[in-house]
Amino acid sequence: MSAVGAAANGAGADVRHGRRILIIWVIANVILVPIVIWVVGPHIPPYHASRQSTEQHNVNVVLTALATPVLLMIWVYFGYSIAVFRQRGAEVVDGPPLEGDPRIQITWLVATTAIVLALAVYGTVGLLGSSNGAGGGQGPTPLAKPANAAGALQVQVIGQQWMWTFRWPGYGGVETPYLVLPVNREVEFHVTSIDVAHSFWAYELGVKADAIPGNDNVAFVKPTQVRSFQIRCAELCGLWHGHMNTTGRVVRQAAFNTWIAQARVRYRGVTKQLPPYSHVYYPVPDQRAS
Amino acid sequence: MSTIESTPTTTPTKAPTFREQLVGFHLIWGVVLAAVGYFVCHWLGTKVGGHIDSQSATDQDDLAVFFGFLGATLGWLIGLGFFNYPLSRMLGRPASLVEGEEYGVWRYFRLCTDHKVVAIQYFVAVLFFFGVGGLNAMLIRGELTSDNATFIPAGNYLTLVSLHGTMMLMMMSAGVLGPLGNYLVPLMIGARRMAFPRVESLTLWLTVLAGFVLISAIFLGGFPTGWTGYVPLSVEARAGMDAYLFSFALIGISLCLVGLNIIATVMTMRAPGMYWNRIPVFVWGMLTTSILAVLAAPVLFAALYMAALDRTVETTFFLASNGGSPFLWDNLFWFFGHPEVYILALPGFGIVLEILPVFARKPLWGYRVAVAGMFGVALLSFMVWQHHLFVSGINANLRPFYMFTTELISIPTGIIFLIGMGTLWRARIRFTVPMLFALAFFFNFLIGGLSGVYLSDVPSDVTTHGSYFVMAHFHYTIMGGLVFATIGGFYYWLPKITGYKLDETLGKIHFWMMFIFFNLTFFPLFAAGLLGMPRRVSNYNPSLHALNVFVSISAWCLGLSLLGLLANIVWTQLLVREPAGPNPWLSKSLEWQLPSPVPAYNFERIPVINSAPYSYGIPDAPPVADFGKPAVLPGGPAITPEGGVI
Amino acid sequence: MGILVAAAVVLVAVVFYIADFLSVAPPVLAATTSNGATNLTLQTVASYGHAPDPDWVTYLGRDSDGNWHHTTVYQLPAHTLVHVTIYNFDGASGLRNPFLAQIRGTQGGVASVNGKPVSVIDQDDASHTFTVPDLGISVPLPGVADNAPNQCSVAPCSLSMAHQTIRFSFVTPGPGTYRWQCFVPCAASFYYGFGGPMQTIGWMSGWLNIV
Amino acid sequence: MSASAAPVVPEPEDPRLVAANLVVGARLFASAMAFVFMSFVFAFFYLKAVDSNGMWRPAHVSPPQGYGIAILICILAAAAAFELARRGLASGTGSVSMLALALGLSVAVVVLQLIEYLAGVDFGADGGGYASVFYGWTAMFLAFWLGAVYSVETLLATSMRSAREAQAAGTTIETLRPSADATMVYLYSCAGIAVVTWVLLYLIK
Repeated sequence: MSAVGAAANGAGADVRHGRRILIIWVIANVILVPIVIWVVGPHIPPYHASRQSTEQHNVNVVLTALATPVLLMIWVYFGYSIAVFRQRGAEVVDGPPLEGDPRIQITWLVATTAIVLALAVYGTVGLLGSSNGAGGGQGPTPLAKPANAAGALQVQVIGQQWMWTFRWPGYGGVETPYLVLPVNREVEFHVTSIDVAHSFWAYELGVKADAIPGNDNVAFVKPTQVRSFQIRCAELCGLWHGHMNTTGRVVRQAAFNTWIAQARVRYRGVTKQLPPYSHVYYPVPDQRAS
Repeated sequence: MSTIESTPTTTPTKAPTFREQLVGFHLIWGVVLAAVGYFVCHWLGTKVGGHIDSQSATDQDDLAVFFGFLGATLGWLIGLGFFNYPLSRMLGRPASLVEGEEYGVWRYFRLCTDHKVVAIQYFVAVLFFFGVGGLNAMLIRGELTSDNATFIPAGNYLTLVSLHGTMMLMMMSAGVLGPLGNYLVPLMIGARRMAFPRVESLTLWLTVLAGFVLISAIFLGGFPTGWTGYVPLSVEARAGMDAYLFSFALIGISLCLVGLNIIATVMTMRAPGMYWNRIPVFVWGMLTTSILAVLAAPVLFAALYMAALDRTVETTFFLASNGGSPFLWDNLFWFFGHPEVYILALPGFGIVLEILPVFARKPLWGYRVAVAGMFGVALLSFMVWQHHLFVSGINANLRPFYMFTTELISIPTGIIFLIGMGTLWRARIRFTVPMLFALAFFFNFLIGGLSGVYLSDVPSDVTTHGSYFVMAHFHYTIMGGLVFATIGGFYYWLPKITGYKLDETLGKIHFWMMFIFFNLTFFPLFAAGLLGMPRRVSNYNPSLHALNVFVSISAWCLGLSLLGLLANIVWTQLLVREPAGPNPWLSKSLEWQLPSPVPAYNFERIPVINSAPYSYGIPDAPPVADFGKPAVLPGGPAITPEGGVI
Repeated sequence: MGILVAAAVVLVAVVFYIADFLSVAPPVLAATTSNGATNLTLQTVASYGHAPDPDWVTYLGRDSDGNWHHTTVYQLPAHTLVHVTIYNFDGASGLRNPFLAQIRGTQGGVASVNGKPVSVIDQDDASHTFTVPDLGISVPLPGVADNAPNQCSVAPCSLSMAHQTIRFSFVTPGPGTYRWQCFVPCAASFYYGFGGPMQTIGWMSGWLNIV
Repeated sequence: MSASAAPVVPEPEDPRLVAANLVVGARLFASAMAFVFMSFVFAFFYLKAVDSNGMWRPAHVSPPQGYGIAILICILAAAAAFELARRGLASGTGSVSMLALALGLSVAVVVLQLIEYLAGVDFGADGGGYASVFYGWTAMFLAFWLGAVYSVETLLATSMRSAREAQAAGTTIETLRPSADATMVYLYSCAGIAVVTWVLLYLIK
């Protein structure tokens, strides 16, 4: 490797090193980017259990495909420099006193800015446009609604230490300890908490919305597969935070109807005791004297 | 302002007798008075707070606990001698800037105004608490070898996680500003002292106290909230929470004062000829970090103060049922919290950009652009805090804006990479241990930064938020970035501080172990997060068991690798002690032109600066500074109007 | 540099204490068996009455010799019908989420309160619950009337004092470790009544080790 | 370990250096203090806007106007008196009386605030969002104000001593000016915050 000789004769060396690095980088991209998209891509979570999780999956694939060339560029550059510009032996030689080149700096700035703007636009479109908030909590007044939001199935998710319960305003305000959803129907979650902060995470459905006391956090999802999904708490909420798990199910409309009907019958007695349905239930910070 | 000072009387005082040293103010009295103060004031607090409902239960007397901590702080500072000077000033005695520098080895155990002594105290303190936090991490990985809470009881596991996170965040934010900043900034700008020597010492001893107050949380039942201390969980938690609030508030004060001190020093105390465009880039890193610290830490302090009031005197800042809002804490905390993570990044930038030119034997490629990048990061970091709250349901309609500003930060960060790459171009790279750590910084920070793009993109963040993906991301930026850079800087500057070089071979073994096992530890955790593992859980989906066992094992190897650093320190600094000479790295920076270790007064005469310290390879470049010039009053040009002070 | 040595010593001491603190766990209490039937007998007391936390509300378990133990980690055999008896000596404080007034997951979906089978109680009468979310088991415990004579305040309480007796049975699943807890905000002097004992294993939260 | 240097006696520092240190430090500290109270301003408007559970400010919660005015006037008067004292220092004539007046006024602020807590306020800290902000904010301001009291007292004591013993080691009217300037920066920032405090906590309904 003629590193010293190459570095010796100024501009010509610049061109030669630059060309080599460029070639290595292009080859690496040609090999790796397709692998990332078509081999790794399909396995990147989350899965296609709902329109929202499909959107998230696509976003992750796109971001990974975009990140790969950047990663490769830096790695190739550093790898090449470390290998070629290495100074062996004990004697200490100074390199050429190159000053910053404004053209390169401006090019770099423009390139990064372009990427950033593209990402921001892409993310905003994905968030507000195609996926109705991408399954994230949107607060009490959601900006991104599905077309037929009015007909969406309303489900209130109540976080408490340490269990999730679900309330169904469309079905006499019955409350259930399990979550069952009909497939291919818009669902409108109203996530709230009656003590501390939790975060409702339906992993396969790609839904995550914090449950904050005094706040009504709306999230939309449209399940597209009949399957079960994990429900977890994603915000530290105390002793059993890690155990606030349950399994939800996405079923056909008919099965959902029978299930909710049975629940109404089964919990008839306790439903009478529930407070009237409301978007928030304020916890009383009582300090009961024993 | 506890620092109203006037012209110093710098007449060197004679060394005190042993008796004077024994009865004088030092750490021993600090510890004793702190203990006394805690119990006296705790008793006082029980008397004061007795009538408040929430304080009625004998085992949940938060007001008394806070009183106790205040008393402990008071006693600690009295014992260390921090009140002597203010009191003498209140009696109208003349001002002085020198205290405790004549005490021989006792300097290290008391209030001392020599910035080099304070820096070494900082080194020891930060290493110590870094060790505590690190061993916590080892225990956490031990617990996570099982997919159900068995090894450690669930509640104690949360305390463990919280201790680890809070300890690391607190100590790493002081981890560079304190030791390297205090030691190097005056040397690099040609000054004899920091602007406020007593404040400098105060910040150190507050940091030490904060660390022990935090550890004391486990005496009070621990706290379950992690380092973010989210309300209302932190309001309902046990008294251990008070330790978190109090110690973090102490760190907030300390951080703010460190930053204030460094900014004032750089602005006013530069040597003649040290113009703004000749300041070493490390000092720029310290300066931007200090700006963040001065402006962000007060907000944290206010938030912690509100939480403390909620816990003690029943205010309702954060209780939704009584006119408060949990989002108030989220906003205030993250308004501090996001600049905080750049307080943990900018020093790394400064260190690696300072190390690269020395071992690439080339000038820094684009000095002004690098500085601009640092300021860009500092500025933007105040505009992104709600990206921590994308799915929390707060201001959801602002999410596109915060997504945009968050992604904007990758532009100035990219500039830092560009400068590093430009500096390596056609360089004559020598792979010393500091250089290896600097290069590893770019490797790790690149992965950390790119994973940050996923988190900044809301649709992707919906899955990754609050999962192990986030955890891996910020460990790549903070540990892979700041800690690698700091250890590199430690290898680089320790010869200047102690006069003895660390062993290169041992250092390389340490580096490769640390580098490999760091990546083996944290890269799989990206997958764990994407596969649905939330943060801060002691039990997880059994399908992730093998992954977690693998991570635990490599995490323990990572911990072992840090023992290599410890062994290196003991071997070279205590046993072998080969003098390194004034400039072992052949650096052109100002501090390396001084003898090592640096003499008490840094410069016999204040030097006159000729150029920026990166003139490698420039034929007939002048020496960086003239030391022999006839006496020039220090700071001459720096405090004229164009110096930018008034 | 002797400072480093001193620091190392303190470090070891601190870590030793942390490890010691983190390894404390309440003892495991096995269910008793009498002529074929597996029984788990518990009591709930408004205030434990002993150090370190005399004011804390707590569960206690009874061993085969009839002695009460201050623990909430209970060991049950797998795939067996377990008869649980809970003597509640605490007053009512009401549920935050009234849904927990529903009895779920027991044999026949009922529990007997002082011999009378019920499937749902009045949420204002709830004093505590015995809930195993992962097994779908939840039984609310009605509280002792505030004006009842001869109330108990220090554990362990004797059955001669005012109490409610709740009995129910359930079939244990396969081996595993399942968490259980109380859902009534009953922790005195903590905001939301959910700090302290509610978040400490050995008081109002614990494990069912099914072997 | 850094004590092994040739015992050189460095040339004395330029007094302008300390002056610059103090003024810059005072400005930075004032900006940090401003951010502390910015958090309270944010809390005020945020909780006011959220009005969670309708408990931002129940009807019976209203601060004692008299105390508010009195405290504000004392603070402004203290600042004014200190300004006169500082002018005196600048013109070389010590002005112990003005400094004493400023000190008295600033101590009066502390006393008034404590009396307000004990006797003036008729709502508790748990009286909703506004009550929380009121107590938290005023108490925090009191803490910062004690710093101002300390600064003024220090200046007074120093100038009295230097007036008493003409050459109290190295202390002259000259060398007091940096301290006076720094104290001015801090005192004025406190006064500004006090005005904001009064407008938000007492004036706005």
